[in-house]
Amino acid sequence: MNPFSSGTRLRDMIRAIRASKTAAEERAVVRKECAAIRAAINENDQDYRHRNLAKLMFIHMLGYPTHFGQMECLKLIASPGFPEKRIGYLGLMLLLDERQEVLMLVTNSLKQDLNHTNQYIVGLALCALGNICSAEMARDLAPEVERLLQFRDPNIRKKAALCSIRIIKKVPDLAENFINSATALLREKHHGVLITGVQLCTDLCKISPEALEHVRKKCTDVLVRTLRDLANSPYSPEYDIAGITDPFLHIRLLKLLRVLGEGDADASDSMNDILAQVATKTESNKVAGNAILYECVQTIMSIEDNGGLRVLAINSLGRFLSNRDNNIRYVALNMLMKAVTADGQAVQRHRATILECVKDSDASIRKRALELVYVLVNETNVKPLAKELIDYLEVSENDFRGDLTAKICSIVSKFSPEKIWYIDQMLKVLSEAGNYVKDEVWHALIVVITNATELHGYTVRALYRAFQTSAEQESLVRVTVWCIGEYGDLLVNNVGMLDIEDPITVTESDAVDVLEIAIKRHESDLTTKAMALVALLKLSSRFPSCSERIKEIIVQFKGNLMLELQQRAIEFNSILAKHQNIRSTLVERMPVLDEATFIGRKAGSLPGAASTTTMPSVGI
Amino acid sequence: MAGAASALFLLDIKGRVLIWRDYRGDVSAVEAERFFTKLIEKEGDPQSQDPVVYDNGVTYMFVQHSNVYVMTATRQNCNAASLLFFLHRVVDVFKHYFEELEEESLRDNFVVVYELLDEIMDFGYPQYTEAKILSEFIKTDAYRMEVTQRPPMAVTNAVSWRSEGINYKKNEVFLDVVESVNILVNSNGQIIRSDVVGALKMRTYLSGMPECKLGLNDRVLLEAQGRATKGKAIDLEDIKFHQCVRLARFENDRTISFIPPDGSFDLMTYRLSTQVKPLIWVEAQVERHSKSRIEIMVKARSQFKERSTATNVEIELPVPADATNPNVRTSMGSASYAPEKDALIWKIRSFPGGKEYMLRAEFRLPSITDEEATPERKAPIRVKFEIPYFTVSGIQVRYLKIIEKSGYQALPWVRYITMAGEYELRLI
Amino acid sequence: MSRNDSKYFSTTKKGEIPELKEELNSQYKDKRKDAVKKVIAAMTVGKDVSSLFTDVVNCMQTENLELKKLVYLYLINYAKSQPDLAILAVNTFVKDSQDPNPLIRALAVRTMGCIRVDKITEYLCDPLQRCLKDDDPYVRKTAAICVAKLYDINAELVEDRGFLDSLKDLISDNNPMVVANAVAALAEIQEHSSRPIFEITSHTLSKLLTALNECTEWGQVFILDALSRYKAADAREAENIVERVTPRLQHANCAVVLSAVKMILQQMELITSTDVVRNLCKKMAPPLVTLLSAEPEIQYVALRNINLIVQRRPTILAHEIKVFFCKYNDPIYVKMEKLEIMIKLASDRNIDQVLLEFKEYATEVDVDFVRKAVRAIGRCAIKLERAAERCISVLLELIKIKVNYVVQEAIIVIKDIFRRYPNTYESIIATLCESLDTLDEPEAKACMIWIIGEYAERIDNADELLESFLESFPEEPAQVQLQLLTATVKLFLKKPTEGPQQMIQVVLNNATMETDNPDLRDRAYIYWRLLSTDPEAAKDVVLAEKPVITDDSNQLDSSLLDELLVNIATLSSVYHKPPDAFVTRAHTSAQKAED
Amino acid sequence: MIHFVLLISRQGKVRLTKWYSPYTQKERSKVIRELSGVILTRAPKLCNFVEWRGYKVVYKRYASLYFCMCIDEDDNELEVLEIIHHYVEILDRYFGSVCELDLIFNFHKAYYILDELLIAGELQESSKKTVARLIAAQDSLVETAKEEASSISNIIAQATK
Repeated sequence: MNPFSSGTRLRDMIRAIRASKTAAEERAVVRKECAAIRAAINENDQDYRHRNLAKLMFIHMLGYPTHFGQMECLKLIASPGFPEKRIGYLGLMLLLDERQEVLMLVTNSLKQDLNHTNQYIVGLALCALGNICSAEMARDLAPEVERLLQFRDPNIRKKAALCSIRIIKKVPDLAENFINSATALLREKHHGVLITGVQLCTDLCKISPEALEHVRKKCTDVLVRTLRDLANSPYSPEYDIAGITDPFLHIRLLKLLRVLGEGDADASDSMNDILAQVATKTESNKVAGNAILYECVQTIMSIEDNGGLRVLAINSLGRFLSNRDNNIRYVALNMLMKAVTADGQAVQRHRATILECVKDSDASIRKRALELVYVLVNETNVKPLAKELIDYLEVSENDFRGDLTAKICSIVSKFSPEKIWYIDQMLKVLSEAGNYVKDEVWHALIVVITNATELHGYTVRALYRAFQTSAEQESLVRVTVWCIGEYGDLLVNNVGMLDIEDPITVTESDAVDVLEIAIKRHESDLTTKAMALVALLKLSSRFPSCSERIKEIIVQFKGNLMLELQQRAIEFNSILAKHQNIRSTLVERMPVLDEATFIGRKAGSLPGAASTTTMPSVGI
Repeated sequence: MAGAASALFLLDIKGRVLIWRDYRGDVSAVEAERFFTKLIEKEGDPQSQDPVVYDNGVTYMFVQHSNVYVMTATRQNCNAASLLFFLHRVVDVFKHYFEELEEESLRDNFVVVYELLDEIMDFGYPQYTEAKILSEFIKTDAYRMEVTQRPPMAVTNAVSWRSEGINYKKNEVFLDVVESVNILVNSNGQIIRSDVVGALKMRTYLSGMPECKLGLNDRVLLEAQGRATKGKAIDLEDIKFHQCVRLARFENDRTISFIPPDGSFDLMTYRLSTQVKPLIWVEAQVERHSKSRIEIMVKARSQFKERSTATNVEIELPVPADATNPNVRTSMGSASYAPEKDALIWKIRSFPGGKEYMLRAEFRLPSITDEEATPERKAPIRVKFEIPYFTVSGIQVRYLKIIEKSGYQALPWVRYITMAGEYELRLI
Repeated sequence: MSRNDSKYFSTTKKGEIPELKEELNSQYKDKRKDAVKKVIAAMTVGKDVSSLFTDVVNCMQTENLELKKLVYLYLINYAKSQPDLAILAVNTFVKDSQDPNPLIRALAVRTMGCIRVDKITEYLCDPLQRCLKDDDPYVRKTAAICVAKLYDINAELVEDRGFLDSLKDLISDNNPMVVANAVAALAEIQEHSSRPIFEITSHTLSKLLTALNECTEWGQVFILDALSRYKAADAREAENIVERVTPRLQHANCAVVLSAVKMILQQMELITSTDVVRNLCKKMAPPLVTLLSAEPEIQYVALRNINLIVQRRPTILAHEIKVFFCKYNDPIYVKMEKLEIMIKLASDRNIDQVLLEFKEYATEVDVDFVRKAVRAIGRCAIKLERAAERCISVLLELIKIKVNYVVQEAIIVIKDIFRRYPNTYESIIATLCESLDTLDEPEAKACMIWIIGEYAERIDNADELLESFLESFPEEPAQVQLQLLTATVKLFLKKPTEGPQQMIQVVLNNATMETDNPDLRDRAYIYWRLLSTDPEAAKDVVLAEKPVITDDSNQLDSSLLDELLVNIATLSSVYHKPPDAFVTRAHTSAQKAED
Repeated sequence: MIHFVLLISRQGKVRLTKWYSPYTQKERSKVIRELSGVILTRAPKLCNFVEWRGYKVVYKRYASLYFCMCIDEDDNELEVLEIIHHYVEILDRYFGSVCELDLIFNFHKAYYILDELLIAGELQESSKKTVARLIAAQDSLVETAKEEASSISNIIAQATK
């Protein structure tokens, strides 16, 4: 006799789980329950199968394993009655997904149910298929679904339409088979069928150029007419939301029109009037209305150009942006992003407002706004914009700093009017948020520095100063270390002073101090330390007076456990000890990586440099 | 090295602040809550997280009890041991006050909670955590403030754990000597760790301010007194005393003298790391007959003298989490499936020394395996038991003298018992 | 969202604040008390009830202690946002600080110290002065801490009004709790001041040692922590101090034990007699071991500290390695720390048992733990020459199971083993090469590449193996690129044939022209120049002999260790970082002065 | 397309999950953990959208419950807010002034309703009435079956008395 067969009711189990105070308590309740269910399954208990599956669904929702109950879904689906099938299909959709092998076993039952005389059973099967079918099942059952697109009951037709979307997404080859029956749905009156039909056509057009062509030719007019009728329809309680009849249908129609209008002047032309009407007449004080406007603006911006309509659209975005509702502002920023390519000038007008949004208390809005500012920056406005953003960096939240620094650096490097400004801005960013800066950024900075010959002295001195106050910013330390190694001689002699600079007194040994601090600091990471070793080697040649001291530092790393540090220390030590004669050759100024060609090559516009190299080849 | 807590938080299971006390104004509840909820969310299981975490200038330390986290935050270099231990004491204080420390009891008693937070810590320094004395001047009753409250002498006394003026009609002391055997056996059957942790648990019902003196068969003491120690004396390795015991006095002449708190407390604990023969030995053999059927055979043997008997023996045998319908036969006792522990539990009410019992179990596994399941942890066999009237160490209470100025006679009662502590045998 | 969504799923209450306001001003005592309770309840769940400030303060003058406490609590919370109104409370505070009931006197001064509003602070001085000399020790101990509070708000005021002297007087107080709190307050003030304020003389030392025997467990911790800064004059004094402190090792409070350990370790530095030192080590071992039966959180702190202690005094726990073996139910953070200590305590004597344990752990399910166990085996190999072979054979066994992360972890330690015992275990390279294409972690990849370069002359197809990495060179992380660069150079120097020559050309090109990583470019150019100026020198430089690495991977540098040992039991010892690396607010009032 | 629907209580308890795109069990719990961390901590007046792993999550709070839907980046966020509300109104009508407990103890019904509203992550029906009618029809099918079963068992019980 199984001690667990007395199973509790679903309700009682849920109560017991809810009564648990801690995760451990809950786990214990669930495990006991699962053991009882396993026992029941093992005994092939039919009376409680239904209830046990319901329990497993609840348990599954809480994140516990329920694999042992998967076969129960199949058994319930295979039973004749509606109640069993209903819970069985629900279980199937919750406990399994398309990747499980077990799912294949259900194909036959599905096929039978798709042909069932009870339309609700057909509905269950369509729903399950639409939600979790795999490519294989899609292939097997596509003919059934296609046939159901013409089923007598509209509620089955709409389910079949959405089910078809899943099928063509899983197996795009099948798209063609659906074109005719899908476009037929566009002439229906039933909203459910219409909505799903429009959606199906939209997805078909995205997947198959053939479908796109077909729908564009045959259906554009119908769709425009449907939208017009809808927009002008009298109040209809069944579909009314805030005074608008079926905004969902509105939106889907607008979306499909967008797909059809894109890249086709005729089609675009034929929808101009109705778009203008929707854009001007739609009530904008409720979510539903704004959702339609938002969709409409998107369509206007995407279809072939019609000057008048675009002005209209951007103006309504301006209104969106000044709205007090954060949702609307968010959406406006989103749309402006798309409008930038169409009409950058118009968007620039809202720059100040957008910049304010970067500092918003809402992280979602900040992120959108930052993206937008990023695309709005150009040569003329880069200085004030960069300043605003860098000032904001100081007070920004840590979570946001990664994004913010990346964008600032990118803007600054892309549009900097002069190199010194670029270097100054970068040093500010590195000193303030050097730990958030990605490798590409400081790499690129060094490339710029090396290319700016007249600023080498200025830069290395500025870095030396910054290091004194912000030595905890890793990437600042690295750039400093590298520049001191390369330009240490310019640092100690105040070479190449600019008018704006104050002279500083730095001795050779002060410069070596920086490297020693960097290499011995507990927080320095491997890269920084490895870079410091190279910089030390360079300085031992540039500052003969410190050569001995440097050698002592390097020696300490000969037994280092880190491969890279040990290898460098061994090599450099050998150079210093036995090959003084070649030392200066080895560390003379490093060849500059030409900015323009490198960036070009990275972007793929120039061929590799292998053949154009000016370096000596290895002569052996 | 000075350093104190900035604030003390009581958080719910999701890391949200239930009640908090700000001691220094430099860590906000919002900050702490945001950090901690993130931590819980990231780790999934905060119990795997180091109990000391640094974030953005602030160190957080926390312990969990039931559905509550008790957490401190600090910006200084605090005494971490002290604060973490303090958090456990805070849990004890709340438990004393509310029976159970849980979210609901904190919510229901928030006024008392605030009062306690004000008293047990000041400016982030732990102050006073004797629950019993605290409850003399911070009360939960509805009518509590009818009489003006004053701080009990004990709060600032050298004897901070006992109030004056306690009175009992019958003066009694109960002393339980409890030894727990900890053992770890590896999968080769080798004993890799074994020690005994003993505790002298007292319950005192004594009037006034009694002076107590306890005598044990402590080898160091007996040798110092020049007594014959043969066979009877024992070496206690690491002794820890309740704060009531005069440590300096013990250091001097090994005398255990103290004024006890009222009620129950642990007078002392000690440890013995001499290798002990496992009192109950368990061997298990696991056989997989097919993908879906598993058989285990277990032998349990008692390795102590026949005149003793282990009671309430419980042997926990790990089984896979999705096992179905264990079918069990035992030569003694009964076994049941405990899915909440993923184990089969074999209970033997009475297990005399020198006996051997057997268990054989068979169970099924589901035909569909959990594809994503992480491999299961290899749980060890665990054993629980109690052996009354017996100690592994051979410790004996030679006397317990109680002297009070009123001169009453008090009766001491002593019991001995050995039980399993962390008793683990790893499976192959 | 203009639609009223709140109608779904909800039950709302409205007008709470006005209702409370009314109740607070009720003529009935009980009603007022209930109202204040409701206010505090609202405050607790995070509602803003600051607008009720005046109404709540009006309830402050009461005989009812509970009500008083609630009002005080409210004040602590909101005084800062309503500094002008907070002044209303001052009179009552001052009055309460002279109440016949010591509980109320202490409460008043304690609360005033918590209200960080300048105006209130001014009024705090007189009551505080009085309370420091109060007859009741409960009031004095509260006042002692209050001086530290005041110092935190306004340091100047404390110095000007002579509170420091009053505080120092309390060190000689006849009540141990007062002494302990005074010590805590002084220690904190000292921390924030550059002037010597709290210097422990031999006189104070003996006072404190006496108080140590009598104060509460927390007080003992304050005193021990303060005393651990004391530098004994000579070995004799140090021994005396230690003798007075050792009984604390028997205390049930583990913080007392750890602080005592800290003190003893400090004094031991001065003690010259090896017998005494040995004896002390023997005494400290059992209490340290016992800490491992405490709650897991405490164990964690203990383990982090033991890690430091055994670095300085390896003998203390030399025979106790078994207590660090992991138990099934140990939380993962405890297991990880235990592993560290097992490595430190592993010796020729116990290594076989330790290896069995590591092997057991290496087949557990927690990935991080398994990795650490694998690494631990390697580290033992490096540490114990005589056991190296056994360790390596265990590693090889584990590699054969072919769990990807185990293999990668093993490769990472094996490269260290090679550097520790050159020319001994290279025969296993072939086995390692088998798993070459399963490596997906940069560190493991880099190590494997290093092995190939380093032993190129013994690996027949070294060039093929390296070549397989070259294609993806631009996409590799810097760590791997750098190792590829060096390995290719080594290969070329060892086998200067056509294949390697082409490879080196490709690598050098990639590492100079196709990357903007300045470090990689520097490395490549130096090699390039070296190879083209003086190939013989190149051999001498790149293939220069390496010193055998030693096992200091686990050791902190000794100056850091010294600093951490002074900080035993504190966060610094848990983080293994000096305090200034994480303490973020050392000088509030000093900072304020600067601003 | 809607990739998944989540219902999370303010206490972080999951009340309903529906996945229209494949996620492993592990990913699912990670998603839930991550999102409840983000969404539950957002202040009340902020916008109802969060960007997350290249998707957008639209959420709306109804008393103690957060309804969340994860959509593609270029989907209409405002419309999804309407869909959420649409679902809530249908639930409210079905349960008659719906509360969290209804959704806990009758979680399967909440799923049935959702299945009449969405398939394959797309909207199926814009009429609340139609949804209600379809659910009612299916519920009554179940009721009838139950009655039949109980009358049969009654008959059997009678017969075997």
